Amino acid sequence: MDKVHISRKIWIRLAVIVAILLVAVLMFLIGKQHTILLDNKTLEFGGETYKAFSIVEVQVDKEEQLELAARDRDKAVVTGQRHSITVLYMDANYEEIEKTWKFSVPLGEDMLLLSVPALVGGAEPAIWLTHYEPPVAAAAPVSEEVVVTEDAALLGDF
Amino acid sequence: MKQSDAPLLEMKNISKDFFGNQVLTDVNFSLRPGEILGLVGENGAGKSTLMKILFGMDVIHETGGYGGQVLIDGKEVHFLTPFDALAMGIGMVHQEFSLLPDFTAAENIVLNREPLRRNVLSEVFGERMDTLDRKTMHEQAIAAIQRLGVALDPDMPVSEMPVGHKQFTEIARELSKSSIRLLVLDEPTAVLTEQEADSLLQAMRRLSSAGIAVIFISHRLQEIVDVCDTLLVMRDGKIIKDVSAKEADTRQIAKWMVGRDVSLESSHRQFAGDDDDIVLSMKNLWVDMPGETVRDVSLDVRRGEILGIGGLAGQGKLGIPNGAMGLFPAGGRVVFEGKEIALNNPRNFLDSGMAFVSEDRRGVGLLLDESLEWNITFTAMQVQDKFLRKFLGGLLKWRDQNSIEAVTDKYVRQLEIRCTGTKQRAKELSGGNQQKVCLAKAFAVEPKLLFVSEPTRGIDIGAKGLVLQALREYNEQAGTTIVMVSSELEELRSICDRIAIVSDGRISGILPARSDSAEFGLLMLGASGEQVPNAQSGADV
Amino acid sequence: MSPLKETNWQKVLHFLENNTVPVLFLVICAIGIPLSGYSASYLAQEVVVRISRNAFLIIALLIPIMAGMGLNFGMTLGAMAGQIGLILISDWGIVGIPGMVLAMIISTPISMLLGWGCGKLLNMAKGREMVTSYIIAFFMNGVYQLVVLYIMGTKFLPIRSSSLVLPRGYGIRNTVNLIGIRKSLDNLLAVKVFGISLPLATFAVIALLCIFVVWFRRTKLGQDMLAVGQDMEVARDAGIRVEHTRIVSIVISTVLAGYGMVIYLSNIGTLNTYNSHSQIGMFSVAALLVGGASVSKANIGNVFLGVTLFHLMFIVSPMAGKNLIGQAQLGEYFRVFVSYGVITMSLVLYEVRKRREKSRVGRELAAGQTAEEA
Amino acid sequence: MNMKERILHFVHSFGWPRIIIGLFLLLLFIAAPIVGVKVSTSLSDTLIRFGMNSVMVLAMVPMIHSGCGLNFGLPVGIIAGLLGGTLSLQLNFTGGLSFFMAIVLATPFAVLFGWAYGVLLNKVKGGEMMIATYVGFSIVSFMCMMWLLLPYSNPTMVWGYTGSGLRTTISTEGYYYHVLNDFLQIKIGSHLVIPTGMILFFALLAFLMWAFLHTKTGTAMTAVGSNPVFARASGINVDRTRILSVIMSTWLGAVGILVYQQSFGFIQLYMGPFYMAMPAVSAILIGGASVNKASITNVIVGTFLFQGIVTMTPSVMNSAIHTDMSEVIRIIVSNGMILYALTRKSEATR
Repeated sequence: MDKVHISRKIWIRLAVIVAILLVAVLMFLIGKQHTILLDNKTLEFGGETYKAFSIVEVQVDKEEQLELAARDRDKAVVTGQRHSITVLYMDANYEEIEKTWKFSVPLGEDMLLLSVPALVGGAEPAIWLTHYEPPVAAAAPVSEEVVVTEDAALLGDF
Repeated sequence: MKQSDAPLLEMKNISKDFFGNQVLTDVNFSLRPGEILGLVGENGAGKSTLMKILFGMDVIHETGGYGGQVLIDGKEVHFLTPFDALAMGIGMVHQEFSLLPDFTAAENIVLNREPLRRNVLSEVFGERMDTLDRKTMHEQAIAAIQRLGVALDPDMPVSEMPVGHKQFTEIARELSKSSIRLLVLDEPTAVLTEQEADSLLQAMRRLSSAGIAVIFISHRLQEIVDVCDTLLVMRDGKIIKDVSAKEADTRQIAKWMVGRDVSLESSHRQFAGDDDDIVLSMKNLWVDMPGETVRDVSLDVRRGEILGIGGLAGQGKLGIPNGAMGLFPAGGRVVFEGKEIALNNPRNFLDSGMAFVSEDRRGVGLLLDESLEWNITFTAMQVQDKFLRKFLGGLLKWRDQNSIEAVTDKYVRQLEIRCTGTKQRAKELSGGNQQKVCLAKAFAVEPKLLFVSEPTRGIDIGAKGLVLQALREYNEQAGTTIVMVSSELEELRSICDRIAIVSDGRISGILPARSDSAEFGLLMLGASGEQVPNAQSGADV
Repeated sequence: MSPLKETNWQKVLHFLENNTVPVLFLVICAIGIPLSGYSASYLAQEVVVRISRNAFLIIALLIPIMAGMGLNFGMTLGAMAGQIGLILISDWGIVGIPGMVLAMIISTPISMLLGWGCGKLLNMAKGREMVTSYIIAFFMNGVYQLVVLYIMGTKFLPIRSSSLVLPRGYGIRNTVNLIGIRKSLDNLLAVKVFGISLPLATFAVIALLCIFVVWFRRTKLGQDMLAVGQDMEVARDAGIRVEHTRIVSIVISTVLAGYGMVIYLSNIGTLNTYNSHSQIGMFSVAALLVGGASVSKANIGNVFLGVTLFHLMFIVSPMAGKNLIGQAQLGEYFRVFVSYGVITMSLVLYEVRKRREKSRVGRELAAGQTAEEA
Repeated sequence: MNMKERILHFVHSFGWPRIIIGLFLLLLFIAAPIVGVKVSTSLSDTLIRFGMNSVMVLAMVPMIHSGCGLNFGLPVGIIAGLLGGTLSLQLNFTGGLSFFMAIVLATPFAVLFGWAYGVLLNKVKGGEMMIATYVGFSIVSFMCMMWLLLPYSNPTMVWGYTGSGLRTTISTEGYYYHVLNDFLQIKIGSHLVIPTGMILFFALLAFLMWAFLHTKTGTAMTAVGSNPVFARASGINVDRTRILSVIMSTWLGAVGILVYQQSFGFIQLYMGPFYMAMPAVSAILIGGASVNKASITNVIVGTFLFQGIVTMTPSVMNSAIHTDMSEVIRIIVSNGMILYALTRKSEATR
């Protein structure tokens, strides 16, 4: 009897711990923030050429709509993995076309480059959604900041 | 069932010694279910040790166990902790309450045995997160209280209770342990009023009729005679009498308790100071000394005598010197050699030429971390500027190492203090030698009157002799008046001229040292002076 | 007529004696508020914000007091754990409520470990828990700096985000911007009443904690803590695991402090990596005491009264100082002084009361004597 | 160098944390030449810091002796010292005289504060240390206001633009800067400098303390610390003795900060004195003192070890691993030491 009880307790505790870990993972997934750079530049890839639009309106999820002229770049900050993108553009014969794509962001990435022309041009996701490394500001070497460790003895706000 | 043939509890030739000094020798007794056993004896007769053995208290194991057997239902048992004893249905109610003031009676009664209800969190974090089942708690408490048959409000916080109810709460707690079969009550009535005591006695009868055996330790002999079936008188760790309570009366019992064949009779010197030469007189002295409260003591001390102050523990005899010296809050008048001593300031006491050897050697008597030199000379140095070299016309008082060593040496030799040297730390000495150091400290002050409190407590026979000898000599040679407080009547009788007995914070009587021990016994047990022939009642000296 | 007056007067005195600190603060605020010239609505808004910000932290102090271990200055340890959690999530770029929850989850094991160690040490220093926990906080602050300033950002504990790491390549910057989780709990469910916005979500969390504390008192563990708090020896005789109980009380307090810190910083929005935590202990203790709690007794009421009064003083004093002597600085020093003064005062009052209790018996005896003589 | 044996010898009689600290310091001294730090320089740095801090560490002794525990309330004394120092500057005393006057002017404050502080501590027997800490904090933060308000006028001290309110740091240049350091200063080679005057000054105070402990009153004080009940039973006025000890501690604290300033070159006001008690407390503990026993030897050894570490760590660390962890190490060592003292069973009884 007692033994049974003990093991039962252990099971419950294990379950709880696992549950918490799951929650942690879940939080990581839904809370992870990504910056998507929306790019309206002509893109050459494997012979294919995706021509930049003269003007295009892009909306990621329910974020506010962004208008990109040719060679423009703007960014949308999203949290989570799965997202949708709606593009409103004019095709060759000046017809307004509105299209929506669904895509998911790889977890590891903080910043991605999304080429709208390539997307509309129907290229592989690997082409229109690529990893982006923000350029390290080599210019103006940052001055070392002095670390203030001793506490200000209540001289702060609370 | 089989309870009929085998007694509930039997203790067979129990013996126990603490590092060589025998406190219990060959104790035998047995107890039937529902029997009430009265256990009486002076302090240090071995009652408490016996109970400690019964409950398997740690002190017993730590000091090398005990001899003999403890049998329950005829089977031998070895309790390692009081909890084992509880498991066998033996409960004890101690003299000093172990209750939680802010908890109600009910909460105290079921303390750590609260009925619980499981809940979600307790599934995860374990039993301790169970919620208390207040309702059942309440019921259990009421059940226990009814079993005891006293009026006690289970919802009253202990802090607001009269002392009697606290006592009941304690007992109810033991009773609420379902399996309880044997209950030990250690001086439960000491703190109770008459009515409370009566209702407690009735409760005991009720318990015994319900088949619960009771061991009743008390100094109120009348109660013992009234309530007990059998009666056990202990003295010096032996059982002197094991009789049915019916054929005993208080006077006899008192004699059994204290009565010894007084061999030291011869060594009594014939000194009788007279009441015209009173060196110290106390009037309506009260002292707030925890556990030794003095309520109203008036006492005169004759010049040159050795006055003994006896009485049972907790009656207040220790309070007298401590209060007079000012170590504990005190009131009343103390007049020494005609001038009144302001109380509550040891300095006045010492300045007037009195000294005090405390019963609490390690706590009050010694600087455990300092050398013998310091211990012996400190008081004299501070009070009388002895052992100091003065510079700049006494502005700078420098410790005079030479004279300090000299006087320390003197006392080390005189009192045969066994030590590696005068630089040795006090805490490294044995109890006996520490006691001698305390005496030396007092002697160094060269007092006109010396209070000595429990000078032989917890020291071995040899040292006892020496200490008493030293006191006697000091009294005879230096003519110092000595007031000696001791719970060992025989010790007092061996060296004192007169002995005052304290009971319930008052002097119940003063007798010449050679009076019949039974008379002392009765005084100790609270009979006022009038009931005892040739005893002057303390109040009207 | 006159005796009645007398008793009323005594009542007043008695009340003042038992509530010295809160009353004193009421007076300070009463003087300070008009001097500062702040509008009622502004103050109300401020107080609401402060309550939502600090209440959780302060409630974390209640449980060790239950267990008779005094004011747990070791709550700083929990705060550190919470901050480590926050640093990590802001490095991983987890934002919003998920970020906060994750930070709390991360902080929990750290808090537990630290709390357990703290409890162990406090058991070795019975009778002087407070000063010990106070020193423990300092000691762990050193360890915290060792980790955050010298280990984080190295290969042992990689931190990728360059906005966190010091230019020198390792160690965390003085301030960490928590924009990702800033006010995310407060704004989850905020309503405006009379132009005062109430962060209901935060209040809900705090309310939950209050319920937990109240419920906790009804559990076996809670009962044991109360018992241990009153008399360790009696509790031990009754078979309660005194040491263990004490440790648990500290662990719970530390974990709660960790959560509290996450809430606190999410409201503020920036983390002062190297002194947010060390201030928190001090402020929370002060606030609790201002609420009329003592070293041995404290309840949820004290928490809220404390936060309100303490922060009223805190908000108005710089302005009051400015309008009074023309130096805001003075007001700031004043509030620092008051914070420490309050703690000192309550500690002293506590010790003095303890001693007065002891001398009671003597007075009774004396009374008895005089009665007899009369 | 024979210092090794000396340190080792000391450390061996002081229990494991001190052994660790001692060995650590030893390690630093060995490592110093290897990583290219001049031992002579760091040694004289250590000596100077020793001189600067030793008096404040000495200030711990009386209160420990009388059983008031570790004097976390050292800032009380420091404040008295600051008042003395600032007043002496205000009155434009210069050179050695300004230092002397600073001490003289600080004394009445030290006595007054010490007395009040002692009376308070007598009301809270048993809880001294915690309350001492907060008394220190309170008085420091209270004085913060005073520094702003008090009518100081010496232009070297007050804020230039407002002309009122003292600066946060005031230079002692031209007043008592280095009056002790330079007195009888000994230069060995180019790097090893011995601030004889400062060390002599400490020696003087240390001797006086030692002498005091051999007088009747001093004996009484020790007894009060060792067993207050015994002392009371021997007719000692325990409370008065404790107050005396607190006054002495406070005065030494005041003198201590002045010595510190004359070497450091600046008077640090406002939050400056806030945490000054900690290093002093841990120093004497490192020296082998306990919560209720302390000797002059403890002071000397402790200050030397503690300051040794504080000076050696940055230089050695910097040149060894190019990071300055000294601050962190200081915090951990000092507080760890206090923690160790507080949690020792033998002392938890008091």
